[in-house]
Amino acid sequence: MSRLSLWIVLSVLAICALPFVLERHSTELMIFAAFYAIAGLGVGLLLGQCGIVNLAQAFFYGIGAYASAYGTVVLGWTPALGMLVGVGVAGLIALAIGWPILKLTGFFLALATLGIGIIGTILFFEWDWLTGGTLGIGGLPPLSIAGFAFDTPDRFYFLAWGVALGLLWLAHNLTNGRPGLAMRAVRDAAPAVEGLGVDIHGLRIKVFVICAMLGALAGSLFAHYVSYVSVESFTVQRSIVFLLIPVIAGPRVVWGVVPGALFVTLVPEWLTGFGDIHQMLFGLVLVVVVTLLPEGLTGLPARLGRRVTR
Amino acid sequence: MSAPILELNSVAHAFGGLNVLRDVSFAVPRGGIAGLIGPNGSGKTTLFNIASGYLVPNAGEIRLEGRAITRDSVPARSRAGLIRTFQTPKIFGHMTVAENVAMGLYMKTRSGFAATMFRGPAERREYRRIEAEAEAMMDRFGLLPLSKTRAGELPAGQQRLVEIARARMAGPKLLLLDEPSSGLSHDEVQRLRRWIEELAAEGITILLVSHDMGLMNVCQRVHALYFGKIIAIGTMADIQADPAVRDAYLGG
Amino acid sequence: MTMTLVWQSLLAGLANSFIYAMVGIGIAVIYKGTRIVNAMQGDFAVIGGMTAVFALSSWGLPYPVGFALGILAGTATGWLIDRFCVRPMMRRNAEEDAFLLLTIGLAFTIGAAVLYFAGRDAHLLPGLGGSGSVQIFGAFMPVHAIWLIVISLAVVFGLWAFYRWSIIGLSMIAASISADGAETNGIDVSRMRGYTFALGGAIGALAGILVTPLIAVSYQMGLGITLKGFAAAILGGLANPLGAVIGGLVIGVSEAMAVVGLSSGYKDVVALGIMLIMMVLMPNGLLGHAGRKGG
Amino acid sequence: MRISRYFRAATAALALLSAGPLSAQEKESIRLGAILSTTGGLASLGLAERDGVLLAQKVLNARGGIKGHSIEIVVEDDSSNPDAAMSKINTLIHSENVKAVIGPTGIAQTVAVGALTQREEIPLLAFTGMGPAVEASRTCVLHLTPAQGLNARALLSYVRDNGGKTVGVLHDSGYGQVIWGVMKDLGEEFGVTFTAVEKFELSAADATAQAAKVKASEPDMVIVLSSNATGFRNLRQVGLTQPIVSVHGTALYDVVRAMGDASDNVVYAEFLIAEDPLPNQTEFVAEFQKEYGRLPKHFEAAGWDAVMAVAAALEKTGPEPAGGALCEALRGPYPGAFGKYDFSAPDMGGLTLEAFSYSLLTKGAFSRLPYHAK
Repeated sequence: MSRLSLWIVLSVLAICALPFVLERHSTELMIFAAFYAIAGLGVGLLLGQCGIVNLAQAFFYGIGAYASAYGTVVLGWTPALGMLVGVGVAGLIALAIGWPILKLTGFFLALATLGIGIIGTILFFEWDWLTGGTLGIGGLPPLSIAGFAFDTPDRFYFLAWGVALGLLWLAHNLTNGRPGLAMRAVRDAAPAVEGLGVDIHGLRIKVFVICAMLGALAGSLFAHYVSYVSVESFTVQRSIVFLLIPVIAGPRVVWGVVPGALFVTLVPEWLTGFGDIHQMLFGLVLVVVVTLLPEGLTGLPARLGRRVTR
Repeated sequence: MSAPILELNSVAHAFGGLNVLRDVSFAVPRGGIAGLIGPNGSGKTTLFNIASGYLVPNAGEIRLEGRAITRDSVPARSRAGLIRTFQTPKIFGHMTVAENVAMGLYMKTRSGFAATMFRGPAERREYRRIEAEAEAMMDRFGLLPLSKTRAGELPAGQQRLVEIARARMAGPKLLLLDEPSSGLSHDEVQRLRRWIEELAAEGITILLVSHDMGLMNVCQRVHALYFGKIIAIGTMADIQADPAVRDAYLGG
Repeated sequence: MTMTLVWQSLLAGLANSFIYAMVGIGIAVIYKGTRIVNAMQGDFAVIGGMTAVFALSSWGLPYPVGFALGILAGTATGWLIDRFCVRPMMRRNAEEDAFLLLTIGLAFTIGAAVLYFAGRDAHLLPGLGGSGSVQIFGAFMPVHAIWLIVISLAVVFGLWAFYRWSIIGLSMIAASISADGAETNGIDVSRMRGYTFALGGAIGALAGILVTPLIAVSYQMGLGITLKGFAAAILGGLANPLGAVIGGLVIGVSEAMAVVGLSSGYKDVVALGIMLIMMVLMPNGLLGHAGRKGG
Repeated sequence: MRISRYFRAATAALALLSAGPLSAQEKESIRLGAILSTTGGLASLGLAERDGVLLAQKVLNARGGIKGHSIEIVVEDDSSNPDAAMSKINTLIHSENVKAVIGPTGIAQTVAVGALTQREEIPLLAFTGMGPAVEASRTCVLHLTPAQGLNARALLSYVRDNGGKTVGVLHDSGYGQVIWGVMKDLGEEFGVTFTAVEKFELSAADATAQAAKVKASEPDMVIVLSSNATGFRNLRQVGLTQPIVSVHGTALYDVVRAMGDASDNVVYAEFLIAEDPLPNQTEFVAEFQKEYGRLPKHFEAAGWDAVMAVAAALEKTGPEPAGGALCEALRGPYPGAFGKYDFSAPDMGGLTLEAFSYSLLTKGAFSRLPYHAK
């Protein structure tokens, strides 16, 4: 067994054991971390495998959340149907948007996704017949699958982390298989990849769609958990947080989104202890990570190791 | 006789106001090794880029096995059997040598997103096949001891071998080699020469661009390009004796 | 819909155009000199505006001094960012997305820092030429807006001359086009990058000071104006300060027309939509010069 | 966490120093929680509320606390973000064991957090009006600012009684949109015609074109529904001379400052005119001015009222109220500095049109208008 898989097994065990030892509010934080891990995984696949900066993830997160909210509260759907519709709609929209904009690269693609994220937020505000605008939609039923309701934090914890770990395993397989190989190759030498018969644009669209679907799934879980959605949860700031998840942990490692998601949920929580200065401190931490740790936190042990052996 | 594997008809291209290619026409017959020589700036790389689809020419037509491919994308040409290498090797620096070589098999395999994510039995089988074939190919090019090394850490000469091994994995009908000997030691060039002959013997048509006259000797037919025009065609000996070529190289 | 209304909206759009243009110019200057897209350009404006406000209201300094201090603050911030963040990243050849993340992180930090240190209030500066409006064919325009337009145009002309004739300007361009080439010609590339960031910071701060009589400056306005600046800069081809003015005009005027002709809620959708469509269809901007890589 | 504990220890020590009677120090303090948006987009409201909350804590403890128990308020910042509010509420309920929670600042946070506090039967004293339908059943979530319908009526009532037949409306896409959603159906009832309704985005720094459209419709008066100064400035910049009528959300000193020259000829339907306070407000205004050296507005008053209302209820239940008892004790009339509340009303706030004071803004200064809403 490689060292990586040992780490993975240990982390999975730790995640399973946590709710039994944690305080209630820490369990709560861990549930949010799971949502972040799922949405961040999408962004991480785009960034780490394709080198694409996606600043529109909160838009897809919102689509999932609103589909669940509108579907279950207004239309009386079952939670599962709402979730399915949300993921499907997000995928279709990503396909329609991705087709033209994924022809761009680098900064321009990043700015294009930023523009889409902002348009998304505006539409969430404007279409208040659908989203409830600033008031939002409340009263979502707890998520239940085949009659089993995930209505306590502990149950939801296992659901959210079960889904997150399952998706991580799928993503892990993907990046280590044939498509993943091609995606990583694109980052190093795109012309050569084309020369080997790979349709790069098609590949990027597929990953973009997957990213959007993951965002929608996370949004839908989130909506059912807090039982309330409003525009404030789907702003560009949220997209930036989603982007930070893979960045902080090092985007090339799929499993990095777990420490990344923990970082963006726990660190701000700790920093609030410093009073009103906490947001500034969080910003500074980010700047330091980006400036000094190119491979993120997961690259840190290797970096330290290199320094010691040198 | 069947159609030539590659045909260029009246191809012309200009960057800004600069005419890089002016009415270039030649054909590469199926089988064997063809060469393209010319001084720096004569348009060799532009010609390669046009043939492999990285550049759409201003005018003219390109045919692969008799079929017009002028407007086809790079991947489409690759799938039709036209594979190339680059003047500065474009290897995948963050990936291992084994992964680099395995990438060559992309077109010959089919596991999609869903199959890969859920690790179906077919996908596993295919992945094992990819690994086995990559291993065989690395063995053949003497890269096996390096299989776990990150390709970006290799010296230039070995990067070039990785690129050629990868191209061979892609199963080309026509292989375009752009300056394959630059950065290689004398011994490595000799080995490269043997491999090129071996590949040709397997039935792969090769079009070779090189400055290395020693290496160009492997070519059965050489085209001399000078300021965007083909000025001579023949064996290497013919070319070297051709007065127009001598003028171009010595007098120009 | 009366003609006066259209004309009034047009004038309003014109004033906004130059606000967007000023931010866009800063983005273009930094991109031209470093090939980095700066997502915190709007925060330079916040720094400049806030410094000027505090210089005037809290420290009681005269207007010109406050003006100069604001620009100095922007310049210093730009230089510090290059010195402490960009330089170490350049040294290890960081990728494009890392620089984008850096500037996003800085924008976030500066916004939070302004809230912490300067407080939550939105502040105004007195306008140049007073706070009155002039009536032009039945429509109103603040006197200060006219000053804003004049100064923006002067900045564009100044930059054009600077890049064309001054040794430093030429060196800055050379350093960004080919670092190695510039290095062999004795140009200190990293110093030029420092100058570029300082210049970008100065222009950003100037934009902030000029905007503050029209729009109250507050800790959270950075991202919003950065985005409009982006849209303007991208329309202009990104590496072209003059283009940013034209881009700003397109965005500002089409926004105003969207309000008159369409629903006012979709103003930003229209502006960003134009940006997106332009990026996909005309990747080199309205002026068509190939000033960017990628895309 | 550690720092916040120090911070708390420090505030507790401060409270001890300022506490008068000895008995307050001997008994265990009563712990309350507060979730306020002191950073992020809503910071200007959240910081104002915090000033009121902390002042109330200090004053209460100086007066000897509740039955000899001092009050300790654990203030948490939700960064204007509902997710953060969710995790903070769990800290407060499960780790800090607070008896009641003051806040949140925003609607989204209130609805999200309310689901939890309602289940735990912990009173939530939110600085929002009643929001979406689910809130109607949350009897333990009290609202310290008026519901949007009431705001709309207060404005239209003024317009009607002061000769406004035609009205132009300029509103933002957040707070303003919500009020407009109610107001648009009330025009007929008040005999008011809306000649132009223009919206601008929450983050917009400029709405001149919208303002021009409103002006072009030549209304008798203009109603501005927004949370910032943008609309006011733009309306005056395009030469609008008619009176502007606006909601309490912009009747704040910082918003008025940001209006610059536009802070003139604006009428507010608001709650606290500290320059000329009502009898039930004088005590708060005096205490506030003594503590902070400036005048408060109604959000500070709401913060003060929230703490004082909880304190009053705790006087009834004692320091260890049984499950739900504190909610029960709170449910009833409470005369606040903000206005006369009745937390047993269907909207869990019970403010009426009578609670509104009308002020006129003249060159940046508020003065009381003799008008009373009917």
